[in-house]
Amino acid sequence: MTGFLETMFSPGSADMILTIGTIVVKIAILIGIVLLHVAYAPYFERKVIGHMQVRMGPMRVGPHGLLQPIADGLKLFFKEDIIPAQADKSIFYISPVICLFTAMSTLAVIPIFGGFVIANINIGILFVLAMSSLGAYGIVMSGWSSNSKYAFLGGLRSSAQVISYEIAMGLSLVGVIIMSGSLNLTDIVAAQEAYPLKSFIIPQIIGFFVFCVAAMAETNRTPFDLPEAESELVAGYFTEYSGMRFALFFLAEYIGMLLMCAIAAICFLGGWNGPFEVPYIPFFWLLVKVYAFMFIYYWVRATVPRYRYDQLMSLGWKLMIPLALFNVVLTGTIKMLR
Amino acid sequence: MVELQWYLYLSAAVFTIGVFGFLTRRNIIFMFISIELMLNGVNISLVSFSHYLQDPRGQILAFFVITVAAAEAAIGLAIIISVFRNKETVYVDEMTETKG
Amino acid sequence: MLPELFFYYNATVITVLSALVVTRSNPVHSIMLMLVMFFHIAALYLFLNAEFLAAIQIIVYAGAILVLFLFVVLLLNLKKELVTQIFIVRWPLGLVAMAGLLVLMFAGIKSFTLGPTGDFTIEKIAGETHTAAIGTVLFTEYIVPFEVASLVLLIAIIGAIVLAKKQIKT
Amino acid sequence: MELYTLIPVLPLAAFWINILFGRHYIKDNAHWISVPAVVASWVIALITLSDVLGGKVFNQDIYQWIVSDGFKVSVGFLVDPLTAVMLIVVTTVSSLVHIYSVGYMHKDPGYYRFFAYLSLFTFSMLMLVMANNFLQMYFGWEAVGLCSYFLIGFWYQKKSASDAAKKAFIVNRFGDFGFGLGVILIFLTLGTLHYAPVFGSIGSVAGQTLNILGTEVDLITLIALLLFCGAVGKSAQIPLHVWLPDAMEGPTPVSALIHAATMVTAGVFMVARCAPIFSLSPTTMAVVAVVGGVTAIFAGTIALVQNDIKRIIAYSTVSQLGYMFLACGVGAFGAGIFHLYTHAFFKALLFLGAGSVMHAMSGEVNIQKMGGLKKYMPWTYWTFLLASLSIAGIPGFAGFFSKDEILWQAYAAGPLGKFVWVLGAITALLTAFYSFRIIYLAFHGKFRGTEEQKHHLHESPKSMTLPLVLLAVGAVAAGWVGIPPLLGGTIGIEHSDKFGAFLAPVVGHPHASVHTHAEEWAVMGLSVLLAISGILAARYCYLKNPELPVKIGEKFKFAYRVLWNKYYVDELYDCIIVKPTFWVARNIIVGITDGKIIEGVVNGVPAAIGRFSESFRKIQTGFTHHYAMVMAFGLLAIAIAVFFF
Repeated sequence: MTGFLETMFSPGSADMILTIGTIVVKIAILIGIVLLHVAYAPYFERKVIGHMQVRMGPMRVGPHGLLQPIADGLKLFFKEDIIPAQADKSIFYISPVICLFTAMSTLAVIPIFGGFVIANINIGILFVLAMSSLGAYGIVMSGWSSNSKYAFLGGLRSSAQVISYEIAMGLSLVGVIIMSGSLNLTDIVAAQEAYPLKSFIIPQIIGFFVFCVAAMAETNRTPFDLPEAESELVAGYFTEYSGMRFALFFLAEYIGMLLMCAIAAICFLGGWNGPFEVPYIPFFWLLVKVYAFMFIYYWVRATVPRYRYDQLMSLGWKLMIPLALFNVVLTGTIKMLR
Repeated sequence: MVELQWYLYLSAAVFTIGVFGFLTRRNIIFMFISIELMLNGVNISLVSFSHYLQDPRGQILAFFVITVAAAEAAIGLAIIISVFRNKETVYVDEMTETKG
Repeated sequence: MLPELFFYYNATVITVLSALVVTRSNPVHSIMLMLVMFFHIAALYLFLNAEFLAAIQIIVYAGAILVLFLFVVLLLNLKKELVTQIFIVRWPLGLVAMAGLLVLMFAGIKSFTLGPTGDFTIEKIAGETHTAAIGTVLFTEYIVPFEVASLVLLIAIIGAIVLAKKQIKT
Repeated sequence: MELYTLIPVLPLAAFWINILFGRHYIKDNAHWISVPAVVASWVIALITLSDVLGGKVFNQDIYQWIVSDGFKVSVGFLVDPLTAVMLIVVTTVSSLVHIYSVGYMHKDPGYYRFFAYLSLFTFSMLMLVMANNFLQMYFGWEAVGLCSYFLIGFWYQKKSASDAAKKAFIVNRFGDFGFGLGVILIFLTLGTLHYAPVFGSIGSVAGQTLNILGTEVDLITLIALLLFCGAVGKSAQIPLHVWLPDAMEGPTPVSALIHAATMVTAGVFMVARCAPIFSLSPTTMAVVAVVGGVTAIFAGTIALVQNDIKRIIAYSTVSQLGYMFLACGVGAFGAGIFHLYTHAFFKALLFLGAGSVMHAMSGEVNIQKMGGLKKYMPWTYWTFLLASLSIAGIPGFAGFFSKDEILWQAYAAGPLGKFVWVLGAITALLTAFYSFRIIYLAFHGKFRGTEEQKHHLHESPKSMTLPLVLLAVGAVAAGWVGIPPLLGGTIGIEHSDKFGAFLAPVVGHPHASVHTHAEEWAVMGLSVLLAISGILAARYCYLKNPELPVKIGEKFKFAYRVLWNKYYVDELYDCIIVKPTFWVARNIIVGITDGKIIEGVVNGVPAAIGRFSESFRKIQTGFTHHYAMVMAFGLLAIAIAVFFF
């Protein structure tokens, strides 16, 4: 980051404009790609779940329902923006933005392929963890500011869950950090090239398992979707939101999911490295891995029932965290002995 | 290049604002928040010293300050909760059990 | 020019926000303002070549300590806070103390001169990354304080659990 | 990290594991932790020995223990020939005792605790012998004392055991006090506690004197005497020998390990280690020799009439330790260590044999109630016999070589040497007599115990007899490394055997005056003659004419009574130390100091404070803000004061 700032601030630098320009272009490309993916991720989800339940999923709008996401987006745009009378307005306005902001800014450090990353900072993983820890604010604040007991309970539940599983997630990534000796995501991918399958999946299998579970819990997905359990809490922390603000939460959730998949692919599955090079599409393998991972998300959602709250907490604290700690000790020991 | 003095002025300002909050707020939660402000003020000066003296010790100390702040927050908030449970208040001027 | 601007922006925002933090009546607002302030402090740390500390500032301060505050505030669910008086009766006294301290500190800082510099240079940090550089110092020279700090945290955790636990009726 | 570090660390690890997890998890499997650890230490000790034999000397600090201005102490290890010998002795005996205890302590409720303490003791003893500075040695010295306390009082429900433990601890304290003062004095004199610089520069303070209460005292003599104080306490020499016989209240393996083979010999080891200091003070050397000689004969005579099998062996230990000091006192440190080394084997064997006998006799210790055990426990008998032959000094056995070496060195060392030689020679006779008295009373003749005991007699389990056999090998063969030149042992240095030559770089070599071979033969012949006559006398008294000892006892009633009561030393101490102490405690400390002065102060001060605070506490308003304000303005005031004044 230091380098980045200094380049930006070095007075009279001719490269300055160029650097900033490149960055802006990169951001535009990334946001475009991500928004496209996010738009079609729910479609993908509905299709996958539909087929798993032996039905077709969305079919009406466009061929095979391909235009469904656009229709949904339009609907959300034109819906009325309702604000509860007793709500704490300023916080109510800002919380979906916090959610989206934390998710989006994390994208900045995700390398899509070698060299293509908006901010190639040395503390990439820490940045990811920092941002995901801030995500809890958006959730708990939206729940609180709605001034409704369903939303409030959902918010509290969710933030407790996110905070708990964040520890497990952080610890599961420590194994990767130890093995690669760097916090920089690009370096982590580079470090994996020396390992079998060009990934950490075999030496870090415990860490990967913990990360998968924690990632599902972090993004409030089934089987850990307690904060938005319809049967208990109506729709959880965003019960009172509608229209565009709801769309922001929706966006944040799917970007978060995409992020988790991307981090799993980068930290454990070898990033954009694959069995062979695909010409002209350097991010091909990353995309494959991300979508494979996302498919697992949907698969789990279609098949696994929801956890009870105490089960969720005890799973996190009594199984995942000790397991991740064990992995850290194991990895550290092996690293030291070698 | 920003002079070190400016960082120290900033640090002093944040610290004294924290002192003011600590001295004048009735709500015990705000008193704790003020303590966090004071600690942050100190941290700013530690890190800037570390940078300008090119010595890692300032940052190490800041690191420990953050650690202690975490411990302090955990204990302090637990105390708040247990006080609130017993006294149903968060206002320090209503907690005078230690009166001689 | 830009570095100065960057600093002045941050300094102004930090000062204003901290002043707002201690004067809000709603603790939730205060905490949210503090969150923003922590971001700016982290930015200052980045500017001071302490990227690891910046990350720690966000993860620990913003992500853990402040969330803890927020939780407690939400748990206590203060209704009275918004209507009761914010400051103690003799708050001008506090202002006097604050002003006195501020003047003294500024006066002290004005005559401050820098001592000899060490070997923790920007080149060195850039060479081995800040995390590695700090880690090397922390885990060699300061390993005992580090272990003590871990004990302090452990004790804090246990203490917090014991204090906040509901009494089990026997 | 050097391999040597593991030698003490392994038993320490075993201790921690056993003491932490023994109570609930390990329980009766404690030996699976301690035995392998100690055996591994033993293996490393063997490697160490071979390194040292190859000429390697290791002296290195591994950890800075205390750094305080000029005072620097580190934990470090010194491995030289002397340490190597001690390592072999300690780890060998400790391993065998650990194995023996598996059988002996079987079904004891404190099984894990016993092994934990044994391992801790082994660790402490190894720290003591491997130390490269005085403070670490002092640490080991105190730690072995502590373990000894734990283990003597192992059956703490028994009052006699806990009393004996306290006695051992308190008596040792007298000696350790002197030792501690000696260490302090060394530091004050030389400014360091590491062996190498201390021994290197101690010569430079020769002749310096210290003014104590108006008397000029030679500095080195004072240091050496203070150090020797510690040795007297730890090695149970006159006048601090009283604790050792009582220490037999502990389990027998403990007696074998701590109170025969290792801890009590720490004093001898220390004197040998400090040979460069002692050699500079002829006065101290004379004191050491005389104390050793007198203790040898004194304890030997007591052992003649005792009936408790373990106490006889305990007095025999005291006596043999006297021998070692005698050797050190005449300058033959090598001979002293040699005797320490052989003694460890045969004395541990004697104790373990006695333990085996007690095991068979359901805890009976009176040899008058034994008899004829030979046919019930052949292994015990034969190993016990070998040990007795060895201690008696029959040629070919280990004890012969070391004892002969000591007697010859004493004889060759001038007039004082001649005097202590006479003491030693008489002791040799006594030793042979009382050792075989046990053999004849316990193993020969008819069984004199109860029918129930007779029915119960059996040989001990394998885990107990195996160490006996192994130690018996040592009791016979251990001496062969030090065959004197006279009998064809290779000559390293003139007048020296292989063992002596091995140790010579550390402890030096006695300056024997020139003597003829004839004299040497005569000394050797006389000691052998005395040993054999002692055995024969015992045979005559206890096998042929069992009434004779009784008659002699009646005839010399006074002498018998004195010996039976151990020269009334315990009673004497009771009169001059214990009773007055109690009197002072009861009447002066409890009555006056405690009752009047302290209670007056303790009650008076709070009362005064209470009256004072009655008015003062009104400042405490209970408002946090008031305190905070006071703090803030105080800070302001201090800042202003610093800034403007």
